[in-house]
Amino acid sequence: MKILYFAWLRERIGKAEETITFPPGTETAGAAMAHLASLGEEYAYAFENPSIIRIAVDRKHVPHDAPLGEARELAFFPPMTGG
Amino acid sequence: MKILYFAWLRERIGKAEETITFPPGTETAGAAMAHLASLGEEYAYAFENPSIIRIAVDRKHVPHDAPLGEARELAFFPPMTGG
Amino acid sequence: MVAPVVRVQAEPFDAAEESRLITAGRADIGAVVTFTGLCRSEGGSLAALELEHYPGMAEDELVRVSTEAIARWPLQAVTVIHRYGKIAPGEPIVLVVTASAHRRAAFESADFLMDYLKTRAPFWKKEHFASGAEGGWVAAKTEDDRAAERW
Amino acid sequence: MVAPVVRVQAEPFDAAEESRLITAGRADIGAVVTFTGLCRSEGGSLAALELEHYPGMAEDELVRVSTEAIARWPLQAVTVIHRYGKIAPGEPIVLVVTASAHRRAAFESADFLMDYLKTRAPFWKKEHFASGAEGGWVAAKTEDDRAAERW
Repeated sequence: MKILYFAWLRERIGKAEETITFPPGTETAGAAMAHLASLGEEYAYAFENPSIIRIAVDRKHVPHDAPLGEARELAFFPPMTGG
Repeated sequence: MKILYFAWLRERIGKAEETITFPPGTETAGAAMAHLASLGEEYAYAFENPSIIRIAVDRKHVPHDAPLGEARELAFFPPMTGG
Repeated sequence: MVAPVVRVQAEPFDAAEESRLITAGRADIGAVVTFTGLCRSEGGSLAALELEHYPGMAEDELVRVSTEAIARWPLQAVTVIHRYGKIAPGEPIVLVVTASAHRRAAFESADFLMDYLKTRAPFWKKEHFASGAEGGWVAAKTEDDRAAERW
Repeated sequence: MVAPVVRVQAEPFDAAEESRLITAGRADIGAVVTFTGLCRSEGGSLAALELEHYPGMAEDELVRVSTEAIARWPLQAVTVIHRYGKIAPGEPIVLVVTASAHRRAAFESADFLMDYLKTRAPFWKKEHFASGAEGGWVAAKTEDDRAAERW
């Protein structure tokens, strides 16, 4: 699955995007985030406070317990500060 | 005293301004309006519904019971519809 | 203390230019809100609006409401322009521009200024109909009074 | 049904021109509200803001909030433009323009759009300081969330 990171998540992980195959049983956006957090120190740092991370599935905001379903693009980012 | 009329008050009275000497004892803006209403048919028509008339003394909104004091300019007009 | 820019004029105004004058050469403004009120044709039935005003008092009242807005919100600039005379459908009648470091102050003060000037500034609208039939004076709306009472 | 005009771009925008495009050639609009959000220098300490965005989703979200505004208020036009990339103090970041027959709808919907896009459109601001010291990501404000909850 295509994974995107923005703002300080991107900086902490050190990349803007990558392709990840999640282990079987990874059914929600939050579970996908937990898996990513286990991939190394930089990921653990990026996701150290999971409750504040916003997630988008196929470019739509979703809650952490949203099913991944047939998602093609999964994005993680901090609370937005546009406008 | 200089008297000004605006909008349909001006049209009903048939003039935009005039100078009036009020009878002794005319102490409030409302009393001045009552005197004007007695000056003829066109005045009676203009002031037929006194409660809706707005009054300004020296270019400031005042209530009907405001004292005339040393006023130099007294204006009568309908509720405003600018903006 | 910010001094409001207030003009009562027959000529059209340039909302963009007024806004530019406010922001030009400074970097402390975070939010600019402009409100432009325009003459509507009412489905083609209206030929023009004629705006009568009380010269002198009109300017005074616009300065008073602007000064009140400056006292109530942390504003960096306020411009209020109101036209008088004949105004054709599609033409602008009134402009309010407010600038502040923060968006809430800019929004609220522009909204307040429009509500207040509608019920306090001495202007009166008369309609001229496209049919040639004699037009009448626009009646004040109680909803405008209620809007002004919000503040 | 009104179609919103939404653009996400690096280039500056011309608020006046966007407003002119909305009103040109029509006489049914009574009120136009524009909101311009600008980059503040914070007393000279800020060299620039860098705006990162999520291409594709940023446009989608701006269309979604605009469409929601059109569903909630009787609007005749909505334009939303949001810039990304480096933006110097004094430069505009975001523009919202709403047009309606009536002023309340124009004011409220512009206010709503700004509140909503601040908490939903995927943009992030990073500060670059004039001192050369490394800047940080701007933290989201809880007051922005509260503002969005008003609607």
